Amino acid sequence: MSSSKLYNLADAIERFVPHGCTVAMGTCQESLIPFAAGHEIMRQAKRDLTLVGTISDMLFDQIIGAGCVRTVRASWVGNVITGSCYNFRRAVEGGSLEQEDHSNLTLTMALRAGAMGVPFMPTRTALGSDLFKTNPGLKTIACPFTGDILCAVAAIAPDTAIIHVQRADEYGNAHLWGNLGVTREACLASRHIIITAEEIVSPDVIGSDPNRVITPGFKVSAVAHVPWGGHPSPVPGYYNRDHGAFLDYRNSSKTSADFARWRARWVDTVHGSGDYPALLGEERMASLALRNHVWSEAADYGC
Amino acid sequence: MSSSKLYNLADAIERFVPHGCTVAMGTCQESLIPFAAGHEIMRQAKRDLTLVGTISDMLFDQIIGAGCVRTVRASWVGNVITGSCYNFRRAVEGGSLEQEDHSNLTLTMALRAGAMGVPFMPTRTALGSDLFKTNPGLKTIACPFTGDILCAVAAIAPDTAIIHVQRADEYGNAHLWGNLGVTREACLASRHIIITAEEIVSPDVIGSDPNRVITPGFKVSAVAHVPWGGHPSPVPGYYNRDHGAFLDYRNSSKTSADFARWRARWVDTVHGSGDYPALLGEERMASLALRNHVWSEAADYGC
Amino acid sequence: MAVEHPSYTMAELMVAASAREIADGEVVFVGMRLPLLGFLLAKSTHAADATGIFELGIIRDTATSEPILTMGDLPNLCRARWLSDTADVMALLQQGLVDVGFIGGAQVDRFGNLNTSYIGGCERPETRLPGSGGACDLASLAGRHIIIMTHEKRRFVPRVDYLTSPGYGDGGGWRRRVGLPRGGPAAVITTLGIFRFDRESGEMVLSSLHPGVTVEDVLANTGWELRIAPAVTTTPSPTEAELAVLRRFDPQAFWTGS
Amino acid sequence: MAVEHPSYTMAELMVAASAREIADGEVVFVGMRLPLLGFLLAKSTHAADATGIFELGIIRDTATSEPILTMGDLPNLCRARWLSDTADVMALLQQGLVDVGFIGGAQVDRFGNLNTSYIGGCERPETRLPGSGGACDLASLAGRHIIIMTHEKRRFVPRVDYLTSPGYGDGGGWRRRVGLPRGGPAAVITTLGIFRFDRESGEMVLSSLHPGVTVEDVLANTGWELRIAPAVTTTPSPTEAELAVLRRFDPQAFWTGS
Repeated sequence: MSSSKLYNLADAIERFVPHGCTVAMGTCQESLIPFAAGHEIMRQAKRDLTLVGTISDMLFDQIIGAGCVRTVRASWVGNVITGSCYNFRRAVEGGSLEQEDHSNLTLTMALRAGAMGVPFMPTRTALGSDLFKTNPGLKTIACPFTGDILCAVAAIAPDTAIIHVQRADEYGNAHLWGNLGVTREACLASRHIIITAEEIVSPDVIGSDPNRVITPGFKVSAVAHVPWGGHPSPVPGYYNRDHGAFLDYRNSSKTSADFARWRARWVDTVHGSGDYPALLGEERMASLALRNHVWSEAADYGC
Repeated sequence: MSSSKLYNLADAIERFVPHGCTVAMGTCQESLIPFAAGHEIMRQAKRDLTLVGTISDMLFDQIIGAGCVRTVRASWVGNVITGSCYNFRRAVEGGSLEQEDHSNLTLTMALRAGAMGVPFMPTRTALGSDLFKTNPGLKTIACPFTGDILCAVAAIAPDTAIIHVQRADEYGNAHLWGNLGVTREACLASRHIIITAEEIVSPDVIGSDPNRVITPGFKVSAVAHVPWGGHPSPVPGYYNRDHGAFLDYRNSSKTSADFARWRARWVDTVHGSGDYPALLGEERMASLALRNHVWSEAADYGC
Repeated sequence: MAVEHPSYTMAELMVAASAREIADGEVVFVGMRLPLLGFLLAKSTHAADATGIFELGIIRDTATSEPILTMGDLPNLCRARWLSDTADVMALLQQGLVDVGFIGGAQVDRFGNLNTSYIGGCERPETRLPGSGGACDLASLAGRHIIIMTHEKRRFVPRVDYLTSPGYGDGGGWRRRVGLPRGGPAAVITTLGIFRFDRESGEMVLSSLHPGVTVEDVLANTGWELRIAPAVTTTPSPTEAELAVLRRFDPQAFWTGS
Repeated sequence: MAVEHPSYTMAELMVAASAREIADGEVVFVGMRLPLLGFLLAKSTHAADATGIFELGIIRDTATSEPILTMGDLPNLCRARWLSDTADVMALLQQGLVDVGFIGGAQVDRFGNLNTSYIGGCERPETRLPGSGGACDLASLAGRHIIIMTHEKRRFVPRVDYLTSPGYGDGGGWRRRVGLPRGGPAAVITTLGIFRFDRESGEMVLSSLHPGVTVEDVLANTGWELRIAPAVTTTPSPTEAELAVLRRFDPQAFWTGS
């Protein structure tokens, strides 16, 4: 825990998301999506990325639209409240995007295999489905004990996992709460972890509750302070989901020209960590604020 | 969540630990060991149990000494600060106890396979070891993707997991903090879960922090209020480890006659949930109390 | 083609029908979109003791305190019974502890197989759909599942272009043969009616017509020679009580607008 | 047989020697008993940036604020960096992220294989020992591991009665052949000396003698024809600074008494 891992977001992405690398994002699925980090990837025009995720809710579509992606290994790419996403459709239907089709369970187990350091995990899902046709990482096997037919899922070990959290210290120790999705597996499975955080706090705050720490700090490569870094997805304890932004995006990405206008406004105008909140504006931020607080009952870690 | 699952400990053990059943206990390993529940199993003279655990730290030895156990599926049976345990040695060396030898990782993965509803889990541990000779639930397999040699571990799905926690509501929702060991897997893998708790609290207390809940309440069969139910193991937030009790036990179990005297004093005199604290006495309880409190930083689950 | 009624929308009828598929005390794997509302409706009416499991890693057994559009909305996390990993809730599903799940579909076939991935096949797809999400897992592993979709001839096809979520495959015995441990579709709720499956053959059977819909309407919008139950019933309209609940949880009619 | 010194105990010498096996910045899988103390000593002296991983599901990178006898003692949980599942810390180990681990043994052989399960074989054991715990996992999966044990002829045997924790099996190439991904014993620290392993043959080699111990003492207490390094060194005595730390963390001399 000797040296600080604090980066500004641009430097963290520059250093730990090289062209061609495999990145896990959106690992909490519909909440705590690292939109700010994704937008920085777009600004830096990363090339040939492989994106890994379960339900990406809009973020993958944006990064694909920016031309950064060669391959998607995911179970669902779309917009949770409106359905299909247009950049993804255009890229696949135009033949420019490679895909590996997963279910939520197969992707979860692929990351868990990566996390556990084993080359595959057995499941009982997807048997008889066509996922086997569009995912070379699925094979049927027989259980060595029972003879049962199982679906073996090959490990995925991303180069980098990017997660958005509520609070982190500068050494990579972070508290995340809410539904966890595949975040624990993605962090353990990845060589690097970039954390974007609503707040940077002292190590004592994180150390007061070691069960809430999402992944071991020694595995974390970079921590960036990015308030509103999960907007428009919900961030427990900080802000509600901005449904309007998801509806807007559907309407603003129907054509490539629409999407270019959308990103010019929402991505390309952002340079420092204060720019995005300013772009959102006080009124919109206030409308997303929590109206009722429910504080967790304290736990005593004394001795 | 319609009906209360509150039981007194004797009724919970009577109902959910029938003769011959497979019970997982001591799943946090060295802390939060459900000693009170184990002692109730001894008082009820359960027969032909199979005990499942990683590092049982003294409890398994006691239940074995009471003649309740036919089979142990565990990675380590002893006393963490003194080493070998005598009832276990006597039973094995006398040929009256069946064993299945695990490592911590193979036992963890056996329970995880049970938890995940798959018949086995692959690992890279124990290859070349003699654990394969004394555990029919280990087999070498080749990875279907890489060809790597792996150690496949057969699933264990206990009939009942017994865990000790800090606080629970009457519907089976419980907060557990500290190191978790194999508790999450054991609870998910087991058909029944018995919870003994230092405190019974309102559902609102548990609901204030759903990330700290150890397992889904709908899977829990019984909740019993048992203050000091983990003694002499440490219970985070409640009391420190009583090293003296572990040293005493070593010296009080060297022969079967010694052990009979030990259990007459520490097990057979306990009838209701207040008896054990009374037996311990105020002074001893005070000596184990936390001297410094470290309270977890609050998390906001509002909306 | 769907027949609209003045007092309720087709979506309201479908959500009410889907809620009735949940028995009290059941463990429900709740999907995205319409099923979110179906679960809240069931919880608020006949199935107060149902438990909801959400693939994000959420279990709750109370209705949310306010309307939600996604399962990740903070009111769905607040006072949840358990917030955990996706792997944990998938564990419950894979073990067989989930009674029923709900799936939306883009294309369904005679044996209840679902496609939400590729229209026109996966080699050179005409249309790329979002993919499985948790649908394949539910269809593989829940005790039974309910499919909810729009009834159009291009969606009701003899054989799906791509099998995302298994139904009864090519008929009776297929699930067991491929290794699926249990389950299969129990019903398809469409904009025209409700369809169930023959236990032996695994084939879809018209079971109930929505008010105002005829058998001929259904046949004209189905791409194979559909079997018809001996006694086709009429789908009950949503009750006033059901509509009141739906309008409380979807006040903007985001999901249940016409 | 061990030679005792007036200013420190044999256990203190062994713990100090084990602590020196930890390099600064390393990730250490800390075992029960003596290794607990070795880690605290290393952290407090030359390896301030070492990270400790404990099989119960604990990671910490600071020494405890007070003495502990077990890794489950509350001071070891208080202000830990991570409290989690055993599966999580085993994941780090199995991935290859653990540099070094420590194991106690009851019986060791020429190739560093360890037995902590059955003396006299598993069919009709004379003595049942506690078993593997995490030892087999550490020996299988850590980058390297260090064995700490009492040096007696009945414990230093040509071939272990039962192979609980793999060393180099029957010699060079064995680990790769059986599928172990890495690792192997780097040292055995006994009551007589320190032993290392020949890289090619995997055979144990006398490397260092504790103060006052002779080669003959070692040979007389070893059950096979032991190889001896070309230049055998003398194990450094614990320093005053090391002893001060040890006595702070083990004030009752529970572990380090004579």
